Amino acid sequence: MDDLYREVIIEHYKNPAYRGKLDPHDITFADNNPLCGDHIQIDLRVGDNNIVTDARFDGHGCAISQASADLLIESIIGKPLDEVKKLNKQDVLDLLGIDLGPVRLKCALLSLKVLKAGVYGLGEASDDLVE
Amino acid sequence: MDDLYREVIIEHYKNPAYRGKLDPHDITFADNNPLCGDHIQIDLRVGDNNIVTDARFDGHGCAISQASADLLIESIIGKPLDEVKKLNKQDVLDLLGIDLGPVRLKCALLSLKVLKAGVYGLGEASDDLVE
Amino acid sequence: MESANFPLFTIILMTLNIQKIRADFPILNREVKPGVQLVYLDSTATSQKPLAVIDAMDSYYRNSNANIHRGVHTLAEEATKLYEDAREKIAKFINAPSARQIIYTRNTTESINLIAYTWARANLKAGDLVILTEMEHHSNLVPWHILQAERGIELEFIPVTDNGLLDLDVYKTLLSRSPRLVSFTHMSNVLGTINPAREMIVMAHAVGAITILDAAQSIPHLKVDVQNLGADFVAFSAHKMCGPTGIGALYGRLELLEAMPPFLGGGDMIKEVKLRSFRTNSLPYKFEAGTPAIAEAIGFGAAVDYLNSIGMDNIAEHEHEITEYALERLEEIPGLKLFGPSADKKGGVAAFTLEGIHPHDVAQILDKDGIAVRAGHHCAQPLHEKFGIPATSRASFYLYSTKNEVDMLIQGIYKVKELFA
Amino acid sequence: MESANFPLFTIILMTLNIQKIRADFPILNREVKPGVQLVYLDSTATSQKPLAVIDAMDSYYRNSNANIHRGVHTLAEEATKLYEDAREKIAKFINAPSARQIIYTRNTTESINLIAYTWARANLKAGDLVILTEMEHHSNLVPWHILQAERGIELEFIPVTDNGLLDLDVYKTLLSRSPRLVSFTHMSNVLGTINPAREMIVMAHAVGAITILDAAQSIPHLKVDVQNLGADFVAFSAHKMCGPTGIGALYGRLELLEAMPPFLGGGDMIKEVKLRSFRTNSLPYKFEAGTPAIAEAIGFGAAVDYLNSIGMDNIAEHEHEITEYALERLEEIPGLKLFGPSADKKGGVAAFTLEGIHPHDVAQILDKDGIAVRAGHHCAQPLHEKFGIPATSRASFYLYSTKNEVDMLIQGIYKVKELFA
Ligand SMILES: Cc1ncc(COP(=O)(O)O)c(C=O)c1O
Ligand SMILES: Cc1ncc(COP(=O)(O)O)c(C=O)c1O
Repeated sequence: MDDLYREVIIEHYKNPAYRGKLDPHDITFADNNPLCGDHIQIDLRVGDNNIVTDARFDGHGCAISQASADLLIESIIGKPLDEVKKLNKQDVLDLLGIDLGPVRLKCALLSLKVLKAGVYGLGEASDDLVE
Repeated sequence: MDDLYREVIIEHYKNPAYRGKLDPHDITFADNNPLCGDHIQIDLRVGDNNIVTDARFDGHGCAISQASADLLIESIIGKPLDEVKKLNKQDVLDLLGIDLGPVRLKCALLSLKVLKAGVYGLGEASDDLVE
Repeated sequence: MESANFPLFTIILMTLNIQKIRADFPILNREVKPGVQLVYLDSTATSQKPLAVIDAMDSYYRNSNANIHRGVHTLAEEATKLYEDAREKIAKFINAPSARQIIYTRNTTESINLIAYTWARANLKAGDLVILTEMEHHSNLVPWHILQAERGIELEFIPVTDNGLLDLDVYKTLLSRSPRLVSFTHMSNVLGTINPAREMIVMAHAVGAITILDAAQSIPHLKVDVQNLGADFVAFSAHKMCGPTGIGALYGRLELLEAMPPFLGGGDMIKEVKLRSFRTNSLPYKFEAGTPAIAEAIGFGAAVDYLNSIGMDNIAEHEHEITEYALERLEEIPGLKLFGPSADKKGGVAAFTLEGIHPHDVAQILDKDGIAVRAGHHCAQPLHEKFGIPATSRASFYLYSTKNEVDMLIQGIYKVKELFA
Repeated sequence: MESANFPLFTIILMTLNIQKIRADFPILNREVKPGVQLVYLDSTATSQKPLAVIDAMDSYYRNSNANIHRGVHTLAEEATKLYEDAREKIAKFINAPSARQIIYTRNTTESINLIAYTWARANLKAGDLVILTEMEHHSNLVPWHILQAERGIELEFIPVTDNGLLDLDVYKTLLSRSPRLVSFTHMSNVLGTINPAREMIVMAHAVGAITILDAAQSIPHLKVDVQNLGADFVAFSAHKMCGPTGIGALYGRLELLEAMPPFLGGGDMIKEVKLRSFRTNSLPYKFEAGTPAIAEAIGFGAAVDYLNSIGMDNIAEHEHEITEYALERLEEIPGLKLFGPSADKKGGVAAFTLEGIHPHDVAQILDKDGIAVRAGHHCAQPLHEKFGIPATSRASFYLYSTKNEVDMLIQGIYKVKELFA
């Protein structure tokens, strides 16, 4: 019916492959989208050569935020942290395969923001991380 | 040329009959028009039966404010204070013989405001006095 | 389906009016995308504007634009008169004793902050109790959080019951602790609850507390008489009552406004300025610093004229009818949970959740059919937390809303459910 | 009569443009009374608005009106985009590094007060020195008077010389006393003086002071580059630069804005609100509480587009030419005293007194011929006191002003003199 709600998004939302927590983990970070209360926590394990060996997300929110988190986690496992640091807005939009207005963009990018704030070891997540 | 600047107003402005101070006086009050810096001080002498026996105004400002002060002073000498207390906006406009917009109205009514604040013995002059 | 409270005659009259009313709002003819008509159900966030309001501002800029108060030329006099006439209209609209008691602000939020920065900072000290409620909008929470951090005032909250009403028994208990200030919303922007303002204000005054009424949601929708309510301060926004953005108002009792220190310093709020000191101007100018929102004030006045031309009682009746119908239809939907009291205790707001579907997704999918509802915490995060949810979807109604639009909403919600089934 | 600085070619080009420009401003066609055309010489108080600005707001209300940021429906997204696009335009216009450094306010006055309530209250303590000037507008005096009364900060003033310039020698001496803040106007709204902002800011920074530039009169008329000037804060108003009333802006350096406590509390300025606490949102939202002036921001953006389409350099050149001509003609009038420096050191402002005739009377009598000038202290009472006068008449010019209008002013002044002769 609607390209914003492509089947893949509904599917990742309803049946996420990477929802959960990692204990122990090497990196963890969480943040909200203040506009709607979406919440994402991301846990990472990092192995030799700074490769992401495992990752999970937890939280709640809309289909866009949760599906993009699931897709993002899927895409980073096995990647070096240096590559993760370079991920940007377009990468997430490519994963989702859709175009988004400014408000929903925040939903889509929340997981990337959380991920990058964690990987960079920041105290607070800033919108600049996902420009 | 212009009804706002009737000859009588220009005349009272250029050659006021009641400009000056009274020393001693029974009542004195002064105030500014904050919008334009017009300044009026009024001194009164009050005799038996609360009759205004003499009065003067001093100050500076536009033709409207100064002429209306001169006309007002002229009109109250010999009047009982009770009557002075009852003077209102329309009385001043009648003295001037003109109609005024809201901004210039403040110029015209400054002397009445000062007069009434003095007669009522108020600490501060309020616009309510000249409604 | 019709409410038993309204005789048929009234209903017919009203229905006719609504079509006429809708014609006054150009945006209601808009297609959100080709072939998809706008169904605007977000008036609680901001109302649409009738032509009369748009034209009043347009005409101001085309014919009378000038800075006010200090000018003697024709445009300045016209602008000043239009600006002050609007203030008179607003004063009359809420039955304020005098236009001097209407301070123009940017919005409800600035109105409340103005009180916090002036009256409250001049009067509240560490340990002083301020009573708020759990259903407050952030604009009636954060100013007090800031003051709490700065001053150490104490905050207590009247709880919200499960059915969305204020717990007045707890209020009574809190009042026994001698609060200095009680500040609460007249109508919740989420639950729709219309609080018993008059009763609550009488109770507050009985223990010597000052009261602030957040009337952002009530003044647009109900006849509000500030003298009858007895509130010390009343805050509201033009943009929620058919007026423009960028302007709101604060009503205050004269003695309070006169005793308060000024807020922002600058032009117009002064009687006299020396290099090192100033004297404040008289009311209302004392609180209006700098070039004000002149066109917006004029638009605000036009909005009040417009609402008066329809009649606030008629508006309230119409909204009541729509709301009753909407709640009835929404309740039928499986998995849909409504928040707030029954229609007789609330204004035209229906906030809900749909099981397993995030409110954002609901709003976004409805938008594809042109249906504009809001999703989120609606600037009432603590209230949502209280109910254990991060967000709701919210449909809200105004004088131009129709039952047909409610039907489209219901249909749209069924579509959403299907997509996520 | 023409300035030697402008080759004939430029003059012709400009003259052609001015007729086209005047057609953009509907109010300039207005008759103040039957048969009497408006001659608007009061742009320093507020500028007139081009159709492009009026239409941008009109179109917003007719097509896209919605509350911003929190909405996902089409209108809310459109409104948000329009609102934020305008911020980008404004940022570019003054060469701010990022749109996040542009805070929407109501006007210059609120911009300065915002700094006084946040940065200054967080950073200044009793005895700390703040340097202002004798030519400040009340909006850059009263906020500091309030803070002085509250905190015991110290105020010192850079004097104005007889020819209307700042005495930079005294400034140097004052700087040796380690001020914390230097706040001054870029261009005087009475004298027209354009102060050497860059030089003054460099000097302030050399002693570790923070600087505020009141750019209410400069940004409308000159190309202002905040990075080149180096100012820490810059305040300005839309209504003086072809934009609507009800909106202004504050530019600030990122580190300063980020470290500052919030100002007004409420919706949008928060990241998270609990019952008893909140976290502030990121910039610029941290300082924008409640529903903002959305239509006005959009109008502000349209004003910037409009000014860009004409070119700020062209505007400055045109105004310079008009001002030079006006000063020349005014100086010829017996009994007329001009205030401020010569044309090469000032913007398009001519404040004057006429011997024996009060400025109010001058303005009022000029108005009869449709000529709109302002009379009074122009919110700069201390400056007038310095010159020993309560008020001046002030004619001011903008991109739409013509030499013909100057001629009418001159003719009008002669009429005034006759009436009082
Ligand atoms: C130099 C200067 N500063 C500040 C202001 C105040 O601007 P606003 O009234 O828009 O706040 C003005 C305008 O009157 C001005 O000319
Ligand atoms: C109950 C209530 N209070 C306050 C506000 C704040 O109004 P504004 O954003 O116009 O300042 C709103 C509007 O969102 C509201 O619904």
